[in-house]
Amino acid sequence: MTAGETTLDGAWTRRWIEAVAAAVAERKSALTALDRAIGDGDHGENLDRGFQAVLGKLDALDEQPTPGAVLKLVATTLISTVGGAAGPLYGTAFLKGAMAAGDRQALDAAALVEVLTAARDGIVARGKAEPNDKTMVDAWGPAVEAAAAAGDDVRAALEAAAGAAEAGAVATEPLVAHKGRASYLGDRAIGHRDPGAESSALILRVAAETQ
Amino acid sequence: MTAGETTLDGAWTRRWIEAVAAAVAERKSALTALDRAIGDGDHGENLDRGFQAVLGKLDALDEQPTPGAVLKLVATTLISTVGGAAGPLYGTAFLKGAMAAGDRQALDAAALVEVLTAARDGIVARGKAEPNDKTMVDAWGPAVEAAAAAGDDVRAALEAAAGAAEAGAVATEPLVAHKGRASYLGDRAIGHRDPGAESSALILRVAAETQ
Amino acid sequence: MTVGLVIVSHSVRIAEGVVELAAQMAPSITMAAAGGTDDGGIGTSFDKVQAGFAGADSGDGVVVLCDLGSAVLTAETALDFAEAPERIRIADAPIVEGAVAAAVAAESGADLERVLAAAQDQAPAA
Amino acid sequence: MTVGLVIVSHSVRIAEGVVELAAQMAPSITMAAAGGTDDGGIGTSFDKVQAGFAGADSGDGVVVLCDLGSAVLTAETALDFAEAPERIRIADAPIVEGAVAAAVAAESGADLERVLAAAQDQAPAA
Ligand SMILES: Nc1ncnc2c1ncn2[C@@H]1O[C@H](COP(=O)(O)OP(=O)(O)O)[C@@H](O)[C@H]1O
Ligand SMILES: Nc1ncnc2c1ncn2[C@@H]1O[C@H](COP(=O)(O)OP(=O)(O)O)[C@@H](O)[C@H]1O
Ligand SMILES: [Mg+2]
Ligand SMILES: [Mg+2]
Ligand SMILES: [Mg+2]
Ligand SMILES: [Mg+2]
Repeated sequence: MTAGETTLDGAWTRRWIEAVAAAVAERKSALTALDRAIGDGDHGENLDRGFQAVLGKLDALDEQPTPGAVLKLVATTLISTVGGAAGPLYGTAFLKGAMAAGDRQALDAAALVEVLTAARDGIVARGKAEPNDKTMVDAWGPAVEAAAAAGDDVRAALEAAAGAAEAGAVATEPLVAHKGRASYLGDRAIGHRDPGAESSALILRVAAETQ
Repeated sequence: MTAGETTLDGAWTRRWIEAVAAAVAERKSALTALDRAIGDGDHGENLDRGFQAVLGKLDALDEQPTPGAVLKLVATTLISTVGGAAGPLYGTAFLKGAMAAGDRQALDAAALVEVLTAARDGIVARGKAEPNDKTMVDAWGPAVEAAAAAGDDVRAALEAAAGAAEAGAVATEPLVAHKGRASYLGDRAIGHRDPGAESSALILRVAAETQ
Repeated sequence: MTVGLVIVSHSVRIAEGVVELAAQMAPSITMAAAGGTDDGGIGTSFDKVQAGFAGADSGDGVVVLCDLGSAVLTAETALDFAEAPERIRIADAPIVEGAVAAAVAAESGADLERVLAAAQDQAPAA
Repeated sequence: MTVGLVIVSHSVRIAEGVVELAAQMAPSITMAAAGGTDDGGIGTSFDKVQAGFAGADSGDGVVVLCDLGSAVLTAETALDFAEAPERIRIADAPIVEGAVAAAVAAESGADLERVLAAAQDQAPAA
């Protein structure tokens, strides 16, 4: 495939989610360790439970699902299985993303930006966090902006989103939290990376790496 | 015994408490019914549990206990066994009454008024209720004043206290509660008698009847 | 008019305890305990909350009490999927104290908005 | 500095649930569940509260969280009988939300007055 002509179809979407499940399983303890420092120490387990449940349901999809259909399955499964704040937050993100994807058979760069924007807006609508509240919004916000600025190459957009999300996650370290459990800690959250921002960056990095 | 010369000794105090236990057992469902209307429906059971426990401990007293020793035993037993607001409230009342009685072998009218005053003050200190908050304070307050006004006849003081407490309990009916569980009900507490005021009147009536 | 309650807690025991406590003062109210994750661990369960909405709503609506923030997020998400969201109110109130106040109001026949207000006003002390 | 917590509830389950919930964010804090009457019914137990004071106070003091008014009365009465009342603070805070905030503060090594303040300020939502 040539850059600029590539689109992301349902099969790609499924490969991406399968790779996310594998990456989350691998990074489970690291995510949980972040959450132990400024939360309740379950973020890795929560996400792993959710994505393992997703894996078990992917075969129920049509043989050639739309990207939207995959995203919707991820959404409802995460909502039902994660058991922590990340469940409703990512669930809402994937659900709004699915709605933005609609019936499209594949996503070009413009459609990808629509999907990412809808996902971020879903997280913000659900959790009411502002930028710099030290949440996953601090990964998604920069990711959406970077993807939108990346032009009409969908792979460049994915790479830009991943890089911006990673930078956004790192940038949560000096912040005081104003949402989520870390907000109980006041200044003591300073110096720790937000687990949800980190897992968001991971999900987007895996997207950039999924062929 | 002649009025004006009578005093209340430890044996009288014990007879009073035994009679209270019997009266509470008999009036248990009526007290609980009052509490069911504007509380959680356990006041009779709570007090019965407490006074039955007291009965089981009276034999551990000296053969000729002081009134204060009896009152103190009642206090600590009610505190440990009642399980509802009445436990700390009556417990504190009996404890402060015991302290006011001190080492006296018997109580004359003046000492009785001191004991009743201390008991009422203990309830007020513990529960912070004001007059007309629709609590047991509305029985104890008038009782103390009536006893103090009854002169130096201890039996007249007991009779005056009982009558005033009964009138005080009846007078809680039109009130809105500002303390205790009935305060959740707002205007809907109007028309119902406060269970703690009723049991307080019962305790003082039994005192007046105890020879 | 009998408004129901749904108690959304991270702990099975808190949710069940709140129901037993509030039931003492409000024996005729339907209260659903939606505590813990699906397998009973610490966390929240979308499915338990959704079942609670259905189970506690007799047609007069339900007021939802939540403990921590993620319980609120779960309840709000379930609200998005609810059949009759117009009859569901998520209270901004402490879970135990709000539930008791709401239950007492519901027991007296208060309507949905009044039960919500009772939860959010809470109630006097001692 | 490790301040302990005592959770005084009318319900065994609420008290135990609050301890398990708060322990998630504050695994090294000693928390005593003083829930229910002596025989496990709905109500409060002076003896359980007293045992909680002793069990949760390592020498740096304890903050006490209560549910309804009669739990406060029981806790205050136990305070009158306590060996080291100067190291006991009864929080004016909702039991679940206050306990989590207090536990997090205690976990960070805050002293008695700061843990009390954390309980009473509670904490942000969602
Ligand atoms: N209100 C919110 N808005 C945005 N993100 C939030 C909010 N609350 C929590 N989060 C995110 O959720 C992450 C924690 O997820 P998780 O550990 O699964 O949930 P929980 O806190 O319920 O245990 C946080 O690191 C943060 O990124
Ligand atoms: N703060 C208070 N001050 C004075 N009396 C109170 C207070 N709170 C409750 N009471 C009294 O306690 C009575 C209820 O006792 P009980 O039913 O044993 O306790 P609970 O409300 O814990 O079930 C009320 O009727 C009232 O007279
Ligand atoms: Mg967590
Ligand atoms: Mg969690
Ligand atoms: Mg009662
Ligand atoms: Mg009771």
